[in-house]
Amino acid sequence: MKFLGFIVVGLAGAILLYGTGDFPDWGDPYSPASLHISKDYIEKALDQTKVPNIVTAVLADYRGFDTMFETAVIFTAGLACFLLLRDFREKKERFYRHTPTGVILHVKAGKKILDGGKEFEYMDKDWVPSDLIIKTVCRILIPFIQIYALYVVAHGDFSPGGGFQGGVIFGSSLILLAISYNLKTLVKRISEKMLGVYAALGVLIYLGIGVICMLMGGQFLDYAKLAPLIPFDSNHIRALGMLGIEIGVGIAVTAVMAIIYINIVSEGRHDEGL
Amino acid sequence: MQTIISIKPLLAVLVSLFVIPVLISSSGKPNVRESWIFVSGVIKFLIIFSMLPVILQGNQIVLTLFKISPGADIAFRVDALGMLFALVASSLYIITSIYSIGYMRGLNEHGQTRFVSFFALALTATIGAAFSANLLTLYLFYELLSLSTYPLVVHHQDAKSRASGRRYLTFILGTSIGLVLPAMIYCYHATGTLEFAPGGIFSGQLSKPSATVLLLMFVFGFAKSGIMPFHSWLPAAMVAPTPVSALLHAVAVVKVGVFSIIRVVTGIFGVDFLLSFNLGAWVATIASITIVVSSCIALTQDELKRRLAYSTIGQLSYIVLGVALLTPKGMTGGMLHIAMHAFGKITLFFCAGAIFVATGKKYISQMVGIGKAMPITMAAFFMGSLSIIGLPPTGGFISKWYLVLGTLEGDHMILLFVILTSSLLNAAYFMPIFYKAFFCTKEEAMFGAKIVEAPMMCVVPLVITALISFGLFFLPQPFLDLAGLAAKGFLGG
Amino acid sequence: MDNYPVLIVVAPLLAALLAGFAAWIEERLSYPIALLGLAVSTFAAFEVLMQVIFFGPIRYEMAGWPPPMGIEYRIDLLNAMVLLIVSGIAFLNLLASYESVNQEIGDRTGSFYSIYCLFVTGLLGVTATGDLFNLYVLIEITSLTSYAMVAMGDRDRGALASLNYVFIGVIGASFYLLGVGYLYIQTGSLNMTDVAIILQDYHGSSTVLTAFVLCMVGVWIKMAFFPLHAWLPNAYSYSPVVFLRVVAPLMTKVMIYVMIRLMITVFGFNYIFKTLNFADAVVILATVAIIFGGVMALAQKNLKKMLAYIIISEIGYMVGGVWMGNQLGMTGAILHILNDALMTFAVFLGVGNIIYQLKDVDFSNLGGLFGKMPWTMAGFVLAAFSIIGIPPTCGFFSKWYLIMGAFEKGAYHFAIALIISSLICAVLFFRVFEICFFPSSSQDNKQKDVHAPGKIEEAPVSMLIVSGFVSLSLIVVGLFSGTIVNMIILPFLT
Amino acid sequence: MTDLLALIVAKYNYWLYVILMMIGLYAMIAKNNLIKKLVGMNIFQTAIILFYISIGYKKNATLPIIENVHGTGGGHIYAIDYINPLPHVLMLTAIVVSVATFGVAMALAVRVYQRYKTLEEDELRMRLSEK
Repeated sequence: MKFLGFIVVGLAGAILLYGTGDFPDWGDPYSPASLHISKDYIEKALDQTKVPNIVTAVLADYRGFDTMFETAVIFTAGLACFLLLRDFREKKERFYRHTPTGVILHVKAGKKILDGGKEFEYMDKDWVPSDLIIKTVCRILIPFIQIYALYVVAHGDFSPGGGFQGGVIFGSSLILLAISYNLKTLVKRISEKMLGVYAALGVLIYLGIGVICMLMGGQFLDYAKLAPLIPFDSNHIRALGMLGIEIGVGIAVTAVMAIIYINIVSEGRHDEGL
Repeated sequence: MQTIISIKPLLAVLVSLFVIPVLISSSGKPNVRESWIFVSGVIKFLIIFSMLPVILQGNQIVLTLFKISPGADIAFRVDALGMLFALVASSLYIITSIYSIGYMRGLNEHGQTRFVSFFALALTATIGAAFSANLLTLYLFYELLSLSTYPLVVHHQDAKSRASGRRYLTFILGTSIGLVLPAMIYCYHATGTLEFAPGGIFSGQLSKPSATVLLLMFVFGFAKSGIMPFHSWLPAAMVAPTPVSALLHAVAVVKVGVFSIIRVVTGIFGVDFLLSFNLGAWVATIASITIVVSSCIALTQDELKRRLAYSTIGQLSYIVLGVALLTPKGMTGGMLHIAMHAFGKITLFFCAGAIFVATGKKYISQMVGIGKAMPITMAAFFMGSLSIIGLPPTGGFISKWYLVLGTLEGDHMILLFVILTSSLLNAAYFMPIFYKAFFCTKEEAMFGAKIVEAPMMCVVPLVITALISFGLFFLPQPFLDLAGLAAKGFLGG
Repeated sequence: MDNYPVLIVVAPLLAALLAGFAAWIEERLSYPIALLGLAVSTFAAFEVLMQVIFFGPIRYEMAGWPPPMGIEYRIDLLNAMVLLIVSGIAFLNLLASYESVNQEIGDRTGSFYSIYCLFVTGLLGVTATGDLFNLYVLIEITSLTSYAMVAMGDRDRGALASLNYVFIGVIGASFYLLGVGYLYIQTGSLNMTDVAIILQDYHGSSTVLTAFVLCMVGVWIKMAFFPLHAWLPNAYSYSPVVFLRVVAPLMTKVMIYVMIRLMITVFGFNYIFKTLNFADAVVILATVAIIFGGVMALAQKNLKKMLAYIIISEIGYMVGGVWMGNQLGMTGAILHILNDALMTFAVFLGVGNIIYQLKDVDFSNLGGLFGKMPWTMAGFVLAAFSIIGIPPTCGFFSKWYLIMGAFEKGAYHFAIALIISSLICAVLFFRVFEICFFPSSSQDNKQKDVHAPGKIEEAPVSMLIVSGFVSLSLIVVGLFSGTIVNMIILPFLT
Repeated sequence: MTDLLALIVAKYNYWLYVILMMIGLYAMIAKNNLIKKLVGMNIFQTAIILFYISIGYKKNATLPIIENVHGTGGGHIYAIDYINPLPHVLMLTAIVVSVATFGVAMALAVRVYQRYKTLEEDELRMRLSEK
């Protein structure tokens, strides 16, 4: 296998390097790639979309169709992790703590599952509580992270950022919660069902905006056709459309980050974790 | 000569296809089912018969169904040769359907609905092949026939039929896909058409070697004709119930093979083309070898049906030989032999089946003295074998007469010798059967004095076919006229 | 409506999302939603095909940006046809799948329908798009969903087969992406037609050559063209039936389409067959693929595995047909996309029905199946005939054109390979028929009368109807293949 | 030799990406541990991202965010002043795709581990052949 690997790798590398022979020099501002459509993007994007961040303009408008599928990829990943790993079967042995008294019950394999209302709390046997300092620091940090995430989503038109980046930051705040407390805390705050719905909702917002454009008589995702629906600022209608889809992307990415984390880390059982 | 567009050929083909769902739905009621078979057989025959006068006047009936690509459509054309063959097959189907009622019920066979359904499908394919206007359509029905016969061959679903089924498919499908298909596509590639034309479709596209290879691919490829060395499926297929052996492996299937060879020789290559390259001799040689060798093998067979099968292989090559002579008389004789052999051989198979139903005997060595037990059957058997040997007063004499005339016409003395030798051999493998059946001492006889004939449904059909064989000696007109017309057409005037 | 082209792709996506919603709220709604989405998509695809046939190719500019700045859908006869095939088969398969999804997936059916629709979206998007990078994104959607669905099949082997599929699939997609990058650096554009126009000046460039090789290798990996096929048999035979029935007919066919699209629209025949000179080598490779697939299929003891190797062999048909570079071969290859999709679908419908009853398709289990499941087997037999290439089923006619193309090119080895492959398929399938026709040996002992009519244990009616419909369509498509060639394929090629 | 050297220096970024890609590809083919293969896959994809991003680079240019929008109006915009935004957009998508693939692959690896309690390929192969 190793030998075969060397041959394949060498061959692939040789082909790729052979191809670079006719490349323009690195950083050449007059290379075809810099001249053909990228020139148009840079020079016209501000006029046409009123968005100064050209990357966002291209991402969310000129190539918005790509980005929609990109979001769909994210959604697919979340769905796939759920489908592959989620395990609805009950664990064989379970432990419950009676909250008022602190007594711990041990339900053995094959016995009936306890349903004692709110007084009983399900607990993981091999879970170790986190350090108090870590908990406290994280509890303070998480809101700021989340606000920053919202900023990144909302300000994607003007500065580096956008739905994906913001969504990832928001998602990482959720993951931080799960790490510093435990997985149960996260799942209690935002249930699996809500995450699933959010993931679909995010993509649906994106797709819905596209479909509305279509219903308004334009092409798919042609934000300019949204103008009659939004009474204000029709000059920036494309920018607003982009903001709308960025929000959708943000929601979807957040939810999917959490879904992937929860499922992989707990092997689909959602009751214990790192 | 007129060309008439009519839907009749299509109807004739489809009748027995459309009856299949009816058969399946009435599988619980055998009497209803069998009357449907009979009715559909009669309708089919009447449709075909109604086209006869038109054809006899030298006209053609055509119908194009699907245009696949230029020159290769799914299309029907009824001409004299196709009519001849269709007439034989459809008339014998009626008789066989009566016979198979007697046979199948007499033996209490399983899966009778499946049996009759595939039988009807096989007949659809046979008539379709007879009426094909081009090689593509012919190939289509040829394959359909191969496939629909497979469940009939392996009807008993035991180890022996499994082995036979395998051999059957290997030879039939192997040759048709492996040889005919590429040859056909090559023809289309070279000429752009597959229509059967009186003078052939080649006009100088082929050199002699490639023409030879192509012709041999076709002749061997249509392995249903039993040309050696691709013949051994036929004896193997005798494990099937006798009605199958009778209609399909003496008439429909094997004759479709021969018929296809005739079509290719006359319609694709053309007589003039073959004469110019002297390719007829190749085919004639192969056919002659098959005739002699198969007759010799038949002598050694003890199982009656297998002996008949080897006899069939030989007789089929008569037809090929007759056509390969490329002379008017020879071709007429060859094509006439399609009909004459059919009536003769089916009688023999019916008799073999009747013996099996009545006594359970399969081997000739067990049939000593059977003539006294089954006089009607054995009399019919006698008549049938006379026809196969080619002795008057039976139809077989006429076709063989024309074949002999054909060899003289073409000045092929060796072939004449082959025909005569093989007639002797035919006599040699049939006559011992009667001798054993009738002329034996009481001690040798294996049967009591009581007459044990098969059920009525079995006996009546074989008497009918025997009588037809006999009658054709005096009244061969419809078949003779058709064969003559066809030969005239192929020879260009 | 002008929006039909995008509706083809958007409808299943929308259905996927709504089914995803429904999975959490009311799981029973997921199935009708998915079904509706695919029905709309099929309808739109049909409309588009009609429009394209009668009024010529359609261009659809996403978000109203003219290409090459925006992404466009460019639908001509070829991809209109493939779109209809994909959406139609996906729809029919879903129609037949209700019971078997319940049986195989159990809980979480809602999410399964969602991911199924996403898979179909990916395939449709790949087919419809006129943008090189958009193609990559949609290939990735298709791949991701297939990874997930493969792993949902066999409890033991599914995940591992899928993981190996991931490694190979990522390499394939990445090669394609690199190829696009090389094209981009040379042309500065991602729109197919735009790239094609610019490329005309760069035929000698080593960058373009590398880009072409990379794209082709990437696509070949994805379609499992010999010798890059190793992932396919395991991935297919361990996946759940529902997915198997749609991935086997469609995935490879769509990738063949991508190959044809890249060759015709982007690089151009002049470049491939005049400037470059390895077309003959590819045809030889295709020949090897055909024989190899057949021989490997002979060695299998499991129906699913056997069919998987037949697929590898069929891929050789199409790749060889395309790379012959003449009109006949091309016609054969394109016709075979349609025919092979249909017949593979039909044959796997049969397999699906059998699995529904027997759970397993090892040859040893199949005895006496004709008696047990007569209707299923009837459909299966027709499909098998088509794969063997027996007229008037459609498989015969594409083989016909392919062999003609081979004769015209003088590629006799390819023609012979096709014939041999037909023979091998005949052996393969009649071996299966024989096993199914004769009572199994274990039954022989138990049952005294082997010929006693067995109890009929058929699959659910919905599965039977779809299977019957598709099998009959094999004959219909076969008989009308002249029309299809004249109306769709020849106008496209000239 | 100097020619080759000059060639490498002028396009060293491409050489680097090819080397990185070869490392990743080799790991995917030759490594025995499935997680190592996944890491190799990630390196491979990162190499491609690197390649694309370096296509977009221009000498003496800045980020593709137009300055002074809210101010004086900025005047005419010259393409030469900003780096090429398109590769960035494409790579944003490619990153997302690679993350998604990695997530699914991890999930699969977890499943494999649950079933076989190992992620070493040779051990897996032994387990499979035992049955």
